[in-house]
Amino acid sequence: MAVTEADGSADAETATASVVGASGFAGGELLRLLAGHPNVEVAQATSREYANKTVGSVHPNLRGLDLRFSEPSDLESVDVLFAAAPHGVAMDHIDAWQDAADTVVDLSADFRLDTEPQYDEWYDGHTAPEYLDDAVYALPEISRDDLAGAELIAGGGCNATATILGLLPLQTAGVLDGADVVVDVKVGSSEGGASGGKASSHAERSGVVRPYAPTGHRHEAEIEQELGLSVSFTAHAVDMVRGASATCHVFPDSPVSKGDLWSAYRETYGDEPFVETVAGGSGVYRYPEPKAVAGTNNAEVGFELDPGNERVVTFSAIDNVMKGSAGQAVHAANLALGFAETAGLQQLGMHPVGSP
Amino acid sequence: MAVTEADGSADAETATASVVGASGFAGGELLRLLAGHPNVEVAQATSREYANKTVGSVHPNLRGLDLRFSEPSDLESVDVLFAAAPHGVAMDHIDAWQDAADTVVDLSADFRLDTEPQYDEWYDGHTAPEYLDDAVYALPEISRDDLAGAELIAGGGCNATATILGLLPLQTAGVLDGADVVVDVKVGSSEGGASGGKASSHAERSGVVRPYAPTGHRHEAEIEQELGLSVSFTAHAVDMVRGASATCHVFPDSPVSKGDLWSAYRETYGDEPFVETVAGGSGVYRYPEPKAVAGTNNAEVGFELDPGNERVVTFSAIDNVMKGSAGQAVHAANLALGFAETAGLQQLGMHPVGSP
Amino acid sequence: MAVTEADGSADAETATASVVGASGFAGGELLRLLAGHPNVEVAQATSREYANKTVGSVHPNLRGLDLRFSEPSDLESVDVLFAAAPHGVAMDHIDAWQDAADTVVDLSADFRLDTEPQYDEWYDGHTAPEYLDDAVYALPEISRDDLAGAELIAGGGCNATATILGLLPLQTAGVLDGADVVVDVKVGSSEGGASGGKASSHAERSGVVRPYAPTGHRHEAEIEQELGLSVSFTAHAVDMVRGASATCHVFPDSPVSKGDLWSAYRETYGDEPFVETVAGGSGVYRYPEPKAVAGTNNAEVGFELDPGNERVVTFSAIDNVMKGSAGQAVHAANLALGFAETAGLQQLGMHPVGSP
Amino acid sequence: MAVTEADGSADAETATASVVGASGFAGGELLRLLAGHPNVEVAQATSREYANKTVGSVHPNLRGLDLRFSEPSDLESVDVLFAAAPHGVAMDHIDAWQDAADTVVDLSADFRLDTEPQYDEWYDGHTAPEYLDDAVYALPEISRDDLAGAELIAGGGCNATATILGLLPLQTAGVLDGADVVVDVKVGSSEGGASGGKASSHAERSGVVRPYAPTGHRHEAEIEQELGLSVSFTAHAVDMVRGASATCHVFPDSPVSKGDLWSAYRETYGDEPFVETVAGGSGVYRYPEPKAVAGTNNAEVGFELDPGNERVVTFSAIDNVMKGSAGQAVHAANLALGFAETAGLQQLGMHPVGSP
Amino acid sequence: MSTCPECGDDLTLHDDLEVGEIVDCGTCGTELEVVDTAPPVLERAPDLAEDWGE
Amino acid sequence: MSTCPECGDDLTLHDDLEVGEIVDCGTCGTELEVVDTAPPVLERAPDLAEDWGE
Ligand SMILES: NC(=O)c1ccc[n+]([C@@H]2O[C@H](COP(=O)([O-])OP(=O)(O)OC[C@H]3O[C@@H](n4cnc5c(N)ncnc54)[C@H](OP(=O)(O)O)[C@@H]3O)[C@@H](O)[C@H]2O)c1
Ligand SMILES: NC(=O)c1ccc[n+]([C@@H]2O[C@H](COP(=O)([O-])OP(=O)(O)OC[C@H]3O[C@@H](n4cnc5c(N)ncnc54)[C@H](OP(=O)(O)O)[C@@H]3O)[C@@H](O)[C@H]2O)c1
Ligand SMILES: NC(=O)c1ccc[n+]([C@@H]2O[C@H](COP(=O)([O-])OP(=O)(O)OC[C@H]3O[C@@H](n4cnc5c(N)ncnc54)[C@H](OP(=O)(O)O)[C@@H]3O)[C@@H](O)[C@H]2O)c1
Ligand SMILES: NC(=O)c1ccc[n+]([C@@H]2O[C@H](COP(=O)([O-])OP(=O)(O)OC[C@H]3O[C@@H](n4cnc5c(N)ncnc54)[C@H](OP(=O)(O)O)[C@@H]3O)[C@@H](O)[C@H]2O)c1
Ligand SMILES: [Zn+2]
Ligand SMILES: [Zn+2]
Repeated sequence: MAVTEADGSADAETATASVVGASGFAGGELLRLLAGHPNVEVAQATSREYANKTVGSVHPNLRGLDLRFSEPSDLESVDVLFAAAPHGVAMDHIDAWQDAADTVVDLSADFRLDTEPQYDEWYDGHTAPEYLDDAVYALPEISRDDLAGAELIAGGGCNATATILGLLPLQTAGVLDGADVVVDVKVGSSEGGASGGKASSHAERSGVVRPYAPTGHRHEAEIEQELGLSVSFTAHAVDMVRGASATCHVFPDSPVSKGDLWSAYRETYGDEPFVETVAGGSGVYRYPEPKAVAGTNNAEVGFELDPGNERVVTFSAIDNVMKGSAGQAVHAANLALGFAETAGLQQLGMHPVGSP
Repeated sequence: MAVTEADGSADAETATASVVGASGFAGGELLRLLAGHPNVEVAQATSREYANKTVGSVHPNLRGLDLRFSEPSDLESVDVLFAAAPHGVAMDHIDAWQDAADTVVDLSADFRLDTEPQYDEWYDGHTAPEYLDDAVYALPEISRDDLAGAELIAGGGCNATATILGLLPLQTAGVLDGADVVVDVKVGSSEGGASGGKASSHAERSGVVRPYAPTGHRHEAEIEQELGLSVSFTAHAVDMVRGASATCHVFPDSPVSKGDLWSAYRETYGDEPFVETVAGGSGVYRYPEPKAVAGTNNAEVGFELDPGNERVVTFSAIDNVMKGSAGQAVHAANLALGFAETAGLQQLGMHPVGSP
Repeated sequence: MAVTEADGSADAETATASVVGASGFAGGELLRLLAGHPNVEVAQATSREYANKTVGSVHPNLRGLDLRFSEPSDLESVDVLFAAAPHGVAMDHIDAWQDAADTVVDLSADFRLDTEPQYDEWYDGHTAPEYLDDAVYALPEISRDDLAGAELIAGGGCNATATILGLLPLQTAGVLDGADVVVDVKVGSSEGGASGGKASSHAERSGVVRPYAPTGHRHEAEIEQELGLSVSFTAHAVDMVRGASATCHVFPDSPVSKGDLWSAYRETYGDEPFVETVAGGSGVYRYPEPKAVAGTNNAEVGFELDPGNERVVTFSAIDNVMKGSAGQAVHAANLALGFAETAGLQQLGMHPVGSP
Repeated sequence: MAVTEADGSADAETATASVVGASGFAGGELLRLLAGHPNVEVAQATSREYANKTVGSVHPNLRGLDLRFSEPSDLESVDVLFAAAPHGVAMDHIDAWQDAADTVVDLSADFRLDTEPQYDEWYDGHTAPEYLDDAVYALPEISRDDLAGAELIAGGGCNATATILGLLPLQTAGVLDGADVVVDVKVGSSEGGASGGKASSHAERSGVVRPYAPTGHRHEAEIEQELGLSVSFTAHAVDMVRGASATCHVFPDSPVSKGDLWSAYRETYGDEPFVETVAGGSGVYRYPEPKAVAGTNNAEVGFELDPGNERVVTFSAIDNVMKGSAGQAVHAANLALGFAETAGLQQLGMHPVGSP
Repeated sequence: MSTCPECGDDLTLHDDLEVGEIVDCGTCGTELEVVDTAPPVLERAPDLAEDWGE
Repeated sequence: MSTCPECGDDLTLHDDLEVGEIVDCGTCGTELEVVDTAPPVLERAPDLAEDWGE
């Protein structure tokens, strides 16, 4: 593949891409994004269960695509391979995937952590630790410089992404040094993937505010790795399909002002194409809300000051299958392959919108 | 304005546009669509209540736009004016709007019906009946040929649009001649507009299956006008924000087969860019569903045969603020102004998605 | 068991009861009702999957009960056995159940139809047709007189119950003679039972208006049997957990007036403890709505006149696991055993309430 | 009024009651509870807007009641007056209410705090501070002993109630001494009352995770007063109508074990009729959830240990219009008037249930 | 009568208890494995959190 | 060109500004009251939080 121009214009040559795990939620979203991407052509979309069926039979929004699922064991050579299989699959197949594609973007947790001991501590070990060193964390707001030309990219966890984006300006500004941080997350049902089970049936899952990861969530590991501080993390399932919202209660060592906070967020995100600061203001939407970013690669971040309790509260909201997985992956791939950073990712959100 | 090419390519010159009623639901959606339209530049967005505020203060998805509301009394000259004010406003302002713009696309009911007596029967009369003759109904599937160069375009009602699209193939195929038709519609809360009221509060409106127009809905007039038959119409409010779904129970005079039905739908919609036939098949999404088209200008239509009751059931699903209003309006404007038909309207739906 | 008084007072002796299928949705609701029933003591609640676990481990609302599931193969002798297993189980076990209990109330479809040929036509035949003759349809508004002392009671289908209750006054008044009737039903996810599957996962099932039984629904058989007319039936899944709402579009042979309709409904339901006529009026709740009856054994029924189309529209709303199954079953059992008709069934609905 | 027996049996004499603010959400719930209360007869239900209309015209669940709204200025003499008017009304009318009734139970914030300076700090002062001394906080788990014979009872705030119930065992056990506490609350839309507004319209309020009180919520004052420690409080609106859920992140000075926690909760709530500890276990419902208690006066409380972060997380869930207001008020009145503590409050929750 | 190893509350068990059987505690809901029957000995059953979560 | 007193960002205002008018900052969304026009002086408008909340 030779991309002649870096601006994503129609003249740039086109990369071929495969999506492994394309019948899943993140995989389907990858297909949606790549279908509208000016520089990417999808060669294969794998599913074992639906092999040979049209992708539209699983993803009704993609009925217009002329594409059928193929077996993951039948991979063609492509420029970039996106993998959206459950945790553990990537580490077992990474050799084959690297053979098939110059660039692999894996959305699972398999290459997010830097070292094997972290996998021993937080997961059940690792079967291909030799790749950990070179894998780049996909979140461009943190790793933009490392992404150019990367060959193995590890998509961030959706809760970790929301948390990191909310706290990053404070970390950069030194506000987190010595701070205590509580992270209270609310997520939608698509985070659990397409497979289902009793707890995720409509009757049981509707209308919940359900503590599903009261303590000990694995995303703590990523957050600690990327921000350099440990956080007290709790996640709740709430009644939406798409969306992750992180409220971080931060107790800094020394007082900060609203002006400091605005500066910190402007500093960090002033030039970021996909992060918007929403903090106060007027109208109905005054702080970050997942439904305002549903279907988009945008993150909303914001904050409020609580001088009485010497607390800063940060809010962040993303669409877990976009900025929290498929969108982040495409964003990272754009940077890795030299395309325009926002190519294929310029969807606008909707207003009004219910519970997307 | 001189549009040199009809393909909507970047070379086509750009039309200037105003949106009256831009703080409302349909008006906001017009802004979203025009912001991504390759051939349109928005000059003004009016609101009396929010004049001088950013459009992002009302529509959180449009925070990225550098645009503030202006007063509707301060209209500049533009190529095309879209109006999304409540019923009755357009008939009072149409003279001024036609002065300000070569093409007016009105989303209200004010110019949908052909004759003054229809307004006397179904509404409270009309104050500018002289425009009725020339106004073109916006639904391209019905009026494509009349839209080129039209100066006054009347956007269809959302329930009428859903119903007409579901029945049109049967009408064209003669299946509706002498048929009895019951239309049972389910709609979301955005159909009521942004203004609110007790019945539309979250606590009262959540979870409803509420007969809100048991009989005598005004859209019966449009359906009768466009399809040439009267229907028994009932509308229910259900728990979604976007979406209108019409189930039509049709009792034809003589039997039809599934093959006849597939032919009729293929005939009518085979070349339509925004209508998809979904009728049976496999998987979770076998018939039209509003959530599958939310945020898009697509309509899904489908049918099933009930030989035992000598009945054909048709299903159709649209997003009421897209295909049911703003999307339809932009589609019609594209045709009127000679742009590519699908310009600005190629959003893909989402999967999974909750209750958009 | 000797019930000395028919008024359900605390002096009446207590009947022992078993619930087969107690880990399911209808079975759990039976346990809830019987827990508050003044004349019933639950002896056993069966589940194969959860045998020996507390009923509260499945039904969080019943954590206060000191009761564990037992195997359905271990039935003790009781006065009344309620069965809420899937279709087909009852016909295979009815001999054993009749041995174990004087009165059997089966909530499945196994004994609803009167004759074997109906099961051949609508289901896959019947293995215990000899019971069909004696089984009494549980809906007291139709079968009150036959229920006293009944030994086998067949709970009505929830969609059939909603439809029958909406149409019954018209049938009694002769309005249905020669009439054409379309029934358009909207139901919640609990109708599908606790077992789940991909289409009923939260992500896929949220926000739907999904035609799930476009034609040929088996409840047509019950409706025809109980009302003596065939109806054109279509059912949609909508985003609620509890609730079934039936809109019946009726085209009578000769005109009726609103007065006629009010008389018909008053005549039929004036003395019924669990049916309320709601037709027009003021405020937010003008016609039957499922959320207004959620958690109760009440049915709301109502109507509107459409003179232009010579149509009567009826609306009816029930909670499918109450009036549509468990509540109806307890109501029938009260009549069979000579208890006060409303014993255990006097729950009031909630206002406001979301999407129960 | 002479109540001859304290057990709430049918022999106890009946108290007459009025409900001021009966057209509101909390007022309607009071009517529902009192309608089923064995020892209370409702004399009056006030509404200025709906005076002379039936209570069923506003509250569809109460259509069966033969009761019409009266003007709040026309109060008769009763035994107990419940007031559910907005903040500020009670302090202006308390003299009149005390004249009309021996016992006044006010659900607003007007008499919750002990001293005038607290009202100066957290509210806009107080116009009847002379009553503050004698008013008893309604939450029986905290104030049971003071409630007997109380003449002025102040219902707790719903968020405060959820928070206090979650933390109380830790406070009693000394775990909160010197601890830092973050409270992250999620609430439903009925908390805002029946009046409505743009932010609470269905289209804007559906599907939200919206930080509505990021800092500085007034309930902090109540929590501090009742528990003796200040908390960092943040509240989010989520998509449900009924329900308040409080997650408290507690950092104790010295380590605690799971056994300590179980002991603390058993100690505090072992004999409480309306509090259940739910902490871990199996199945779908492992921690407190608001939907499991919707419509009931129950609170679920629970906890989890996070040794790595030296944190205890507590969860609590209530129905804001029941345990969080109307139910708590009736519970307190039962104690004040000498009725059985649970009289009128024995509703069981529902399973399954959607988003009540 | 046994005691729950998780919450310490009393636990009434059915008679024909078998080794390997799983019961839940009526107080804390924890799933307990029967590791001995005479007298009954109970242990916390292997955690199923992964099956349950998102 | 003015500066937002809340977030410090630049703010472009329309020409015919009047004292007492309320505008919002395009960056932080804060409602700002025009307290003087030549040159423009902006102050945070009185908070409407109470109208908005639950
Ligand atoms: N959902 C989110 O919000 C989110 C956010 C961040 C990251 N992620 C990560 O993205 C990945 C996918 O998540 P998801 O939610 O999309 O899950 P999902 O809906 O369950 O989809 C998983 C997909 O992987 C395929 N698959 C399973 N085992 C496979 C194997 N051994 N080899 C090849 N393909 C296999 C499945 O299809 P077949 O079985 O038909 O082959 C399916 O298409 C996970 O690693 C998850 O952690 C998800
Ligand atoms: N919502 C739908 O699904 C849908 C579908 C098909 C057609 N439509 C039609 O589209 C139109 C707008 O509907 P909507 O749902 O968007 O309503 P909406 O949310 O209530 O918006 C109405 C808009 O009109 C403005 N407006 C009101 N009176 C005006 C006047 N006299 N002059 C100028 N502007 C005025 C309002 O803003 P200010 O008051 O601030 O000026 C507001 O921006 C209606 O005619 C409706 O029938 C809507
Ligand atoms: N849900 C409704 O709205 C509704 C309305 C009207 C009528 N009904 C009828 O009520 C019945 C139950 O419906 P549901 O919705 O409650 O279903 P469900 O939630 O799936 O429950 C079915 C129950 O039956 C048990 N079961 C399954 N096979 C069995 C067998 N062979 N022997 C004994 N028990 C068995 C299951 O538990 P184990 O597998 O653990 O034993 C489970 O407790 C069905 O016949 C249905 O048609 C339901
Ligand atoms: N909703 C909750 O979850 C909750 C929880 C805890 C405590 N509370 C407290 O309970 C009270 C009521 O809350 P709500 O949610 O039920 O509010 P709501 O739905 O707005 O109802 C308020 C009621 O007060 C009446 N009212 C208003 N002004 C009055 C006046 N000056 N004199 C007499 N009546 C007046 C209103 O009826 P008319 O205007 O027709 O007279 C209406 O019936 C509030 O103080 C609230 O803080 C509520
Ligand atoms: Zn235990
Ligand atoms: Zn600013």
